[in-house]
Amino acid sequence: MLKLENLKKSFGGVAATRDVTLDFADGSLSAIIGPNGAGKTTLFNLITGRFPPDTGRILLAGENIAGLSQRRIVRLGVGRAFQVASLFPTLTVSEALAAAAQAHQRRETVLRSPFPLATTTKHGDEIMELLGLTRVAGILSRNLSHGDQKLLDIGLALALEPKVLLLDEPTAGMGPEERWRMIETVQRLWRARRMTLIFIEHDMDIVFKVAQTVRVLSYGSVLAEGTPDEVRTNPKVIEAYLGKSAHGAVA
Amino acid sequence: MTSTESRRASRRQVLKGAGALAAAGVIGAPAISKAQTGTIKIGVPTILSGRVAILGQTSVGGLKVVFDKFNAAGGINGRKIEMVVRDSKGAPQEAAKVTRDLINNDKCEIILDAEASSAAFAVQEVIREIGVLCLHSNSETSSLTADPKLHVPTAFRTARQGIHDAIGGGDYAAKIAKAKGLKKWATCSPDYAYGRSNTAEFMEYAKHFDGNIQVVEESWPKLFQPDYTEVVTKLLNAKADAMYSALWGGDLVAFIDQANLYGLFDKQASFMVNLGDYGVVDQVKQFPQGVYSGGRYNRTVPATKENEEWYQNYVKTQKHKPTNWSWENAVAAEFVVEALKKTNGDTNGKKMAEAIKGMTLKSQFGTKGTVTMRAEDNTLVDYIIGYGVSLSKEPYVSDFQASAWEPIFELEKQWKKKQGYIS
Amino acid sequence: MDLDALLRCVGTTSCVVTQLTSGMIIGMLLFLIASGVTLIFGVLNVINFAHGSLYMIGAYAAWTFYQLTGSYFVSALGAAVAVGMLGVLFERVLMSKVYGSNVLMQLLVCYAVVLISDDLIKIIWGPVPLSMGMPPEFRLPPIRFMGGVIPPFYLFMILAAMAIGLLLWLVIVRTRFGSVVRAAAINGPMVSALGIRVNLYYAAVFGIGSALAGAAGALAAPVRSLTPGMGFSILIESFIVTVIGGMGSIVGAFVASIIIGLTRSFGSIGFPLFVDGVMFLIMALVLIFKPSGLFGRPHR
Amino acid sequence: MAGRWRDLGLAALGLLVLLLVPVVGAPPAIRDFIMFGMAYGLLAMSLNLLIGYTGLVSFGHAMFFAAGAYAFGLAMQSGKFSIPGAFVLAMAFTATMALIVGAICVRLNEIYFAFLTLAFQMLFYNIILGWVSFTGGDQGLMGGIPRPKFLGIDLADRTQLYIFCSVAFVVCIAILRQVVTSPFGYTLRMIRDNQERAAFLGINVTMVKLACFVISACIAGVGGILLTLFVSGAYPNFGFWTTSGEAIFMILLGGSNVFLGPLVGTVILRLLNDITVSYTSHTELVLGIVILVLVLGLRKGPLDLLADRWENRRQAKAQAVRDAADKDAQAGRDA
Repeated sequence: MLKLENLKKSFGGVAATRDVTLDFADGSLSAIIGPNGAGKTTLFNLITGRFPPDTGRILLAGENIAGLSQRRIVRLGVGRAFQVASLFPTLTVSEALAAAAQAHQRRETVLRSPFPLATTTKHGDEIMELLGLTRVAGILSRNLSHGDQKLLDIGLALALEPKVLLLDEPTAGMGPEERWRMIETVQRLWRARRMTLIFIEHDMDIVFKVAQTVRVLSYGSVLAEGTPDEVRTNPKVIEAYLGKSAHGAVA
Repeated sequence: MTSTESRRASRRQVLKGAGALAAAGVIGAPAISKAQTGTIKIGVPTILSGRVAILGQTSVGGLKVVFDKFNAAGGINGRKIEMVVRDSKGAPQEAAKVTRDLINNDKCEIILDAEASSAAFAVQEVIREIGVLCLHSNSETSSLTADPKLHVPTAFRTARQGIHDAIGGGDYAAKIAKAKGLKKWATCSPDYAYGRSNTAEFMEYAKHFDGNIQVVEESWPKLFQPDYTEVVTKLLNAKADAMYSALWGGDLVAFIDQANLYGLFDKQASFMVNLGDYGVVDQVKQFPQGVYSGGRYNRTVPATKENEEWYQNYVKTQKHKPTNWSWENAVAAEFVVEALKKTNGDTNGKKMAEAIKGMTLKSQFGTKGTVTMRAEDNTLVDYIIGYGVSLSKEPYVSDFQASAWEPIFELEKQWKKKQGYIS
Repeated sequence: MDLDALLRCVGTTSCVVTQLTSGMIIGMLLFLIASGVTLIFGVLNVINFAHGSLYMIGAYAAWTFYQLTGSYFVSALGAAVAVGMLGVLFERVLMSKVYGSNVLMQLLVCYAVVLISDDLIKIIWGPVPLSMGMPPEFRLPPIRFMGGVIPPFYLFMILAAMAIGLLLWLVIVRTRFGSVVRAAAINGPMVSALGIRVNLYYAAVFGIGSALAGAAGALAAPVRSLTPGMGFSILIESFIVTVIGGMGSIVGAFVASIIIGLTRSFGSIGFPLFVDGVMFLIMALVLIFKPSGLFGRPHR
Repeated sequence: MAGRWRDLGLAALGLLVLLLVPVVGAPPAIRDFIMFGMAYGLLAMSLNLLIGYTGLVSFGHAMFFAAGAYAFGLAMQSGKFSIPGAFVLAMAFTATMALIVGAICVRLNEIYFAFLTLAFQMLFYNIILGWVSFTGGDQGLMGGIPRPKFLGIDLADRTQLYIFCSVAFVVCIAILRQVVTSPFGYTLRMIRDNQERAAFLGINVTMVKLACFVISACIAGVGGILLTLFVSGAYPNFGFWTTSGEAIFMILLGGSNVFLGPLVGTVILRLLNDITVSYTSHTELVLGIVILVLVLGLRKGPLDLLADRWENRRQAKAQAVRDAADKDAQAGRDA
């Protein structure tokens, strides 16, 4: 579904992504891990077109999307949620989802009918149901709890009915119990929507339990990839993490 | 706890206060006007704030002196005059609104429009519609009364008119130019309608009277420009024999101060139509030599006992020196008073206009001791204009030469024909 | 349009020297005002729309001190100090109350201050334009230099403005005060977390910025007429300078002031009717192609 | 849908109230106050579409106010157009100008957008001042705006003019209401709240901003036309930066987060103005102090304060719903 070929990107002479080649199969659930500064978020930024790669190709269902505008890439079916939830603070949950859905349906400039359109409401309601956000439908985004904000952020991306969904640390800043609830939700929506889902995660327990495949980035290049078991036993990975703060992480 | 309590309380008070104010604005005003029936209300839209607040202040002073005297003498049929002065801040749309409010809400029966140029045009449109008597006492722009398309039967002008100044000034300038051989002229006037038309007309008539005059440089600083250095140096580079300037008020003071630094006035003769005013001429600290100024208001022009008395009385009652605007408004007020006498206190616009049209008034500001409201175009004539040599101390002007009106009338007629105002 | 005249001027040294200095005079006074605006914006992230009023008060204060003392230097210094203190007061009593709120609320407070100060000036000093007159020590014939003409007072004005600008720059770049201020500009809460009382620094910066406006007013007083509302016309020009130079950059304000000064002085010869238009055009072009200004860092 | 009918009903009611003013014999001064307020109200309301709904702080909105006024006034003075014709022409001119200016400005963010709009406004102002032969320079369009009858309507009659202005005003307000309650209106809110995220949802932020800019400019242009009809002239200071400033103050004095907030602000500022000029010659001092008291006392527009209170109550309810749901879920997990 999503193929990265020889991606390179540097900022002011500092290479952030060095020759990354990865393949994400259609309908797969993969995790990207790596120490801080490994270039995980940069990789997401490249895929979503926030900035173009210096060289290399990004193939979405066989079509090269490298260098296209962020908006085009979104329209082609790449959705994204952010490490720090990126929301619309003054919109309620249901408003935000309906607004996102109407953008997906290319109805964002409709002037004649009142908001929300019936079709988008239905779409938004489904997402709220799926993510367990129905209970907070009327709450303003800025008043949501941290966990609900992260869920809404994912919800906004889901409203685009993406073929590929990128989640940047969906469990960041959560307590242990909340993390598991979050990741269950992610798994549920992955099953429900049958899409290619890629997430960045620090919690190894979660990664190894949930992901079908795991890619390890370090200093901007791919250190290892494979099933959780393969990666767990990969000496290079252990070394990379031991060099950092392995004790808690790879326990 | 207490702090939030008190804040809430104060908030409530503020809201309540605002509400009361609003109510007073809408309901209170007519109530007040009803309580004061019996007086003849005269509305005065003018400028009381910002850079030209002095215009409003000295205009109102000129009106007050006359109306106070009128009221002290018992008014007419027991009715006294009450002025309602409103600040339009010089914005034309505000002037129109204020004028309408003065008439409709404050029940003013007469409008004394002490606005500057463009706002006067806006007031003119209100008068066209409502038809009360209006005297424009400050707008010098010729077209206001000269252009028949703008004519309004009940509107008059008691201000000097640009074209009159230009012809009189051109004549005077040509005489000096011939005597001193001033051939190359430069101009420095504010870049807006008054400055442009005034300057063009002045130079046109200077050339008319002395064919040797030619304009070698023009400069157009913006109105209220704080710094004139680039204009001064440009004039310096022009190396002209003489200069004409229609700058006025604070702008003129700043220009002279700054030009002095470059010794501009040592190099050329200067003609400044608006230098003669108190508030300008007495503010210039380093006084240039060889400067000719137009007559605005001066206590020695005319050098009569009446004028000196008028000046003394004005300063005593108004606590500031009179300006050109003061006499223009004083004349306007005199016309109103005389017309009221003629109509026996009837303020009807048509009747008042009939009375004022062509009226000749005994006035110290007239060349022959009278001024006349010319019937053909509702504008003031026979008032004293002219030029003199500026001085740095009292009386600030010497050798004042009043312009003769016959040549002005003649050339004014030609000018009107050229503009297509008359056939 | 009279580009021939401009070419002729550029061809003669006398004209070039005269216009260059005239551009510098306009530019340097503008710089004093704009540097205050840019300093306050850079550190406090507040656009002080009342800066023109501080300039006006500086000029009036200098006028009064001059009437009282008869010494121009004492009055100029007095005006700068007085306006500086007024600025601190303004910041503490009014502006600091609206730091957290909407930028437009700050604008409204400034607008109120502009209105109030204009009217107070009218009440205290009257609506008649005042002129201080040239102090006797500067009543000298203009200096002739390479055929150009330079009034001694203007020479003093340029040098004084440059000296103040240099001093300001040194204070910001070289002193501990300056380094705290620069740090606060980048991250106020962080500096505050280090145990430094940022509020005091904010007040000080506002005071310095105001004192600069006051000094500009005092320098302008001998040559410009004092009227209520005189701060109005200078305000827009100082914003043009601030934007062109880059909001928050003192060096930028310096360069942009000279650009505007020269545009005025040479523009009055080459395109006299479109000088203002050209200034706004320059501002528009800078904003379109380099929104952060010639020397500015991108806005937070 | 219910909301829409309610809005239309309110609009009709508003119009009815406006039209009743002359019928019940209100003095002409009140009518004048309302007409003046409607012209400035449209300026402020349309500007709030940019400031309040889209987060675009424009310092140059008055240029479109002036554009509408001048285009309409010049068309009428040329004698070649009927009033509706001139109206359409003025709209077309304003829209074109907004399209060009907007295309350049909307790419910039925050303070830079504000200053660029200011620069364009001052350029436009300078053109009006400088092009004397066409615009009359600082004297404005003098000599009155002719008002030939059309469809039996005679705008030279003050009552008919009042009715015309009221209808135009209510239609414009209804259009604005339609815009902010439509899907497009919510797209504007998304851009205001978080334009990065909006772009990530596939929204063409630049185009949406531009469309909003043009719509709001046109409404401001209608305001300019109303003022031109009121004063029977157009003047350069319609397009001066102080007029833009005034519109911003109107928004702030009323409230930017409530639809009719700017209109309330307009009424407050106009009332303040009219009262201060009536009772004192120190208009600036009084106005300044009142503004300070309002800003430092309330910190927000009065309507915004009310709206906040209402919103807080609604939020408390919504949060109660959540807390109840969460409690149930927790109980379910525990069991």
